[in-house]
Amino acid sequence: MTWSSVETIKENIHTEEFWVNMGPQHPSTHGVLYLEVKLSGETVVDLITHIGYLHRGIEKIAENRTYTQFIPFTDRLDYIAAMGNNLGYVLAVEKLMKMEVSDRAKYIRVIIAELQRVASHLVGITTFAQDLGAFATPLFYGFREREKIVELFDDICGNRLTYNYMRIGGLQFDLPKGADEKIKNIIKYMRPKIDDLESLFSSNAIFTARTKGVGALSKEKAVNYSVTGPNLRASGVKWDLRRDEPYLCYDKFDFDIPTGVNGDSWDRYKVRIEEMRQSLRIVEQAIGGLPEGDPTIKVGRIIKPEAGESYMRTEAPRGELGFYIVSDGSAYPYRMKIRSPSFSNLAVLSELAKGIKVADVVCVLGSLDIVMGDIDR
Amino acid sequence: MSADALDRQIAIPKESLLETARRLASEGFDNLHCITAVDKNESIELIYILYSINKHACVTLKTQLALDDLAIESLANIWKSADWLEREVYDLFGVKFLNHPNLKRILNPDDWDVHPLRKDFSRPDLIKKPKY
Amino acid sequence: MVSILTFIIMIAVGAAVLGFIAVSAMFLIWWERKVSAHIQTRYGPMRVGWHGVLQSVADVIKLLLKENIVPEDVDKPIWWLAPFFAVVPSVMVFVCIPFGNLFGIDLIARDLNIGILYIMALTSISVLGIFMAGWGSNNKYSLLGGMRSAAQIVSYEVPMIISMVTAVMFAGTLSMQKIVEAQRGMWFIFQPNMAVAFLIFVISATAEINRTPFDIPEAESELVAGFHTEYSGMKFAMFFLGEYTNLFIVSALAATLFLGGWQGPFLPPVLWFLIKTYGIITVLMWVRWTFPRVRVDQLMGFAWKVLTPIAFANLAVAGWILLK
Amino acid sequence: MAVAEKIPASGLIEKFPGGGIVLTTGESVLKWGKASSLWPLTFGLACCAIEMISTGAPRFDIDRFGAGVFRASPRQCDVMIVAGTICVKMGDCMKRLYAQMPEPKYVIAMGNCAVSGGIFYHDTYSVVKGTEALGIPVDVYIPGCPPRPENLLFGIIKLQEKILKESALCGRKERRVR
Repeated sequence: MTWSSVETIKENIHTEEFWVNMGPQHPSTHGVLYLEVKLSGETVVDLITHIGYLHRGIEKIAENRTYTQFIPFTDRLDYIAAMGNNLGYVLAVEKLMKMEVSDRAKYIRVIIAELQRVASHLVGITTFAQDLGAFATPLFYGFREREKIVELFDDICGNRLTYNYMRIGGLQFDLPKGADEKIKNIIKYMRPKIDDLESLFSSNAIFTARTKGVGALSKEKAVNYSVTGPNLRASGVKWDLRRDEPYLCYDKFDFDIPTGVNGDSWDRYKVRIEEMRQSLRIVEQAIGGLPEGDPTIKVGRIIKPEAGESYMRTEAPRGELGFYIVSDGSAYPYRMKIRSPSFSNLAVLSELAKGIKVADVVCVLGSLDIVMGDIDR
Repeated sequence: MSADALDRQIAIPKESLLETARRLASEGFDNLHCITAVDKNESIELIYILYSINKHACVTLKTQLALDDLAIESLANIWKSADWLEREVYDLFGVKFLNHPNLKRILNPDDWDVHPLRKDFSRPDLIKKPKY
Repeated sequence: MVSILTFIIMIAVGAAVLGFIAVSAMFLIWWERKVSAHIQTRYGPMRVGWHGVLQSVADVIKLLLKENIVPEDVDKPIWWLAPFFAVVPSVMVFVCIPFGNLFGIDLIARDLNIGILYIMALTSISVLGIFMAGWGSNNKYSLLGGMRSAAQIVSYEVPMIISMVTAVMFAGTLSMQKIVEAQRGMWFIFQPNMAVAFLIFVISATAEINRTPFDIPEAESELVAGFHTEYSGMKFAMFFLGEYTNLFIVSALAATLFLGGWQGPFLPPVLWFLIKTYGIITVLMWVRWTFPRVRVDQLMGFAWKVLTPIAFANLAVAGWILLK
Repeated sequence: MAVAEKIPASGLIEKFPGGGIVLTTGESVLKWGKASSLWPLTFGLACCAIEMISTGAPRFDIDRFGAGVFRASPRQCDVMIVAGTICVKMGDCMKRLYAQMPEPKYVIAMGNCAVSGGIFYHDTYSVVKGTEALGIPVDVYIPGCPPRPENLLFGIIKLQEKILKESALCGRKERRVR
């Protein structure tokens, strides 16, 4: 073949960008997310996010259930951190009823919510590593550690994943006998395991190379997109509702708020690791100062709050979870809006994805740590 | 600082929403936290919850839309988070947001023509609510 | 009479090689599942036979019974041929892999005097199978996988071959059997610059056979199943067979070129060869189940900017040592 | 262990002192192969998917039954574990995935949502009333919200029993027409 014929072939070859559909069934979309990715070779030119494949209409269901009946549905929003949703919902209803729960209930709620945060971050970090291609091993390590917490919750309320534990006015049950000993053991067990996980990832050159500088989210953009939770803190905004708008008894505990610098995938991972440590610190303090008494105020099966509205946001493991409840004085909520953290966190993906490689899209998506049940509701 | 956004409510007519929003944004309200709507039978109420991370301040904007004129200016050009939140309100309530970059259904299938969170939406197999 | 005998021997050797490949691949799949399971603190297959040794048999039976789906818009000839292109070259490589000797018979199908050249030539062909699968499937994931694989294997061929050349220089021959014999006194790996060559060889061989951390052609979390996304049943099994045969081949090459092949004290040579080969395979599995995957640009950068220069420098040092 | 008696291989292998000898007919070998190697599709819809991963994780280890190879491509898997709520928007997608799987294929409906729509079916507008409502035939139902991992393991064992009872070479249509 002569050189000139090579030139003619070159002129006749067309390159074009093409669309690739990722999902709704795809191993790294964390459920049923559907991404349309426009690729130029390996580089992402455009990304369109389609959600709603798990839209169950929970807000509509809420209008047809009594306040107490709705608690199990909150479990199934963010199913990796069900206790966090339970807590957000009952706090919103309690705020609507202007009700204050007992100190013991507050402490137990804090303990449970923080343990749930540890469990949730374990899943978040290890699925992230799975998305980076470390097939199954980190994921299974994370699930092995998480199993301890799940087991404790199983003891406390009788289910492994969907707990239905918080009640309006308190809790379903008090902690069972020996639970505080178990919680202390979990703290003792978990600390070295978190160090283990961190050394598995942080000292790995490939992991570092894959995450550092990938999907950097600036401070301003994060706030503008209403990104919350660890993702916001990774961008360097020191904002944590547990500190800035304390609910329950978080103001009594001493803990740090880890923040990142660049807001890249590495920072998002690092913040989660550090948050697990801080959560264990909170649990340790709370279990030490656990007051005695009856945790639950009896409110009756049917609750009829006065007509009015309340908006309560809590720091769920994935960010700020808000419940906006409008009551018309009947036994059913008139309207309930769930402002879910993952929804806003995912919206930023199409912004972050432009110009990076397709493998990095998976990396950024994993580091945002989304749960489809939370997004689609 | 104020703990509850609903304690500071501003009711505004829908024409002045964009102007108010611009002013609030310039005053440091950098975070449009939540947009939602409530079907009040005769009108649809839109609720915007805004926060300022730097100043620890919050404010709620409320505006009423008549059922025969469900259209309002979009805030997606000021706060990016409004993009998806407005699409959700459009999907579930049918409120049209003018000048929205991409006003399509977000949660429900594209070919639906109902807005399920409206009070007049009904489905035959709903369970009858017991009266308490 | 002689020719008939030769013919019978040819058939017997062929059957032995094919049998060994099948058994070895099946054993390796089971072994991989057990190794990964124990790394992940679980048991892995336990229910069929002792510790699930028959698991791969069950898998093969199942894959044989599976429907063979031919998607409508595939490029049929290419699509049908691709699995064979992935398997046949790796089977042919077995011709000159020295297994040692048993009862005075050298266990090598044919000791070609250009053995290494032959192996290099054939291992490069298997990329063709992957690329054909990627192109023929008419699936975007497959296409991306095929593209990645072509780029990757062509790049990693360079450092791999250069590190093999280092061994050839020390042995002074291209014949596999003679390379093993050249290591009678001391295995090559105990010389510093050969140790470097060994590392380069193992790294680029991992890339060559598409295993984590270089498994970008079939990157599960990005490309679903990469180039074999559309293959089902037996054709998929053939890709599997090819993959594990390749795994055996590169480990056998590493053992032969650097670890003294079948040589070793006390134990029979065949056993030594298998111990070394399966040892390297186990290390590769360990790596696979520990590391994340590199990105495609990092992968190419690593091949051209790091591995290739080091391999060349190493080659120069080897030349200097030999001339000294 | 009670489970040990139900495993597919125990019917084939008769233990003799000093080793196992396989005594069997051709068909039961084929059936045994099918039953002992059920590769599930990596396909999690909702909450139950987390329990599905837990089942794969060290504590429960679904791989012991040969069902641990989660394949991401529907072309290479044998069983679809429908783990979670099926929404209207997802329905077509599910049917397509099922159609893409090669025969013989099996479906496990894991959790109440996949069985019958679960707690989400009533009072809402976007949930399908279970897997069968989509026209996808189900082999094993596992109720629970979500079912515990033990239940999923039990479901897998039940499916293996079912496969051992049917004809080795039968396709889907022969077994169940819907």
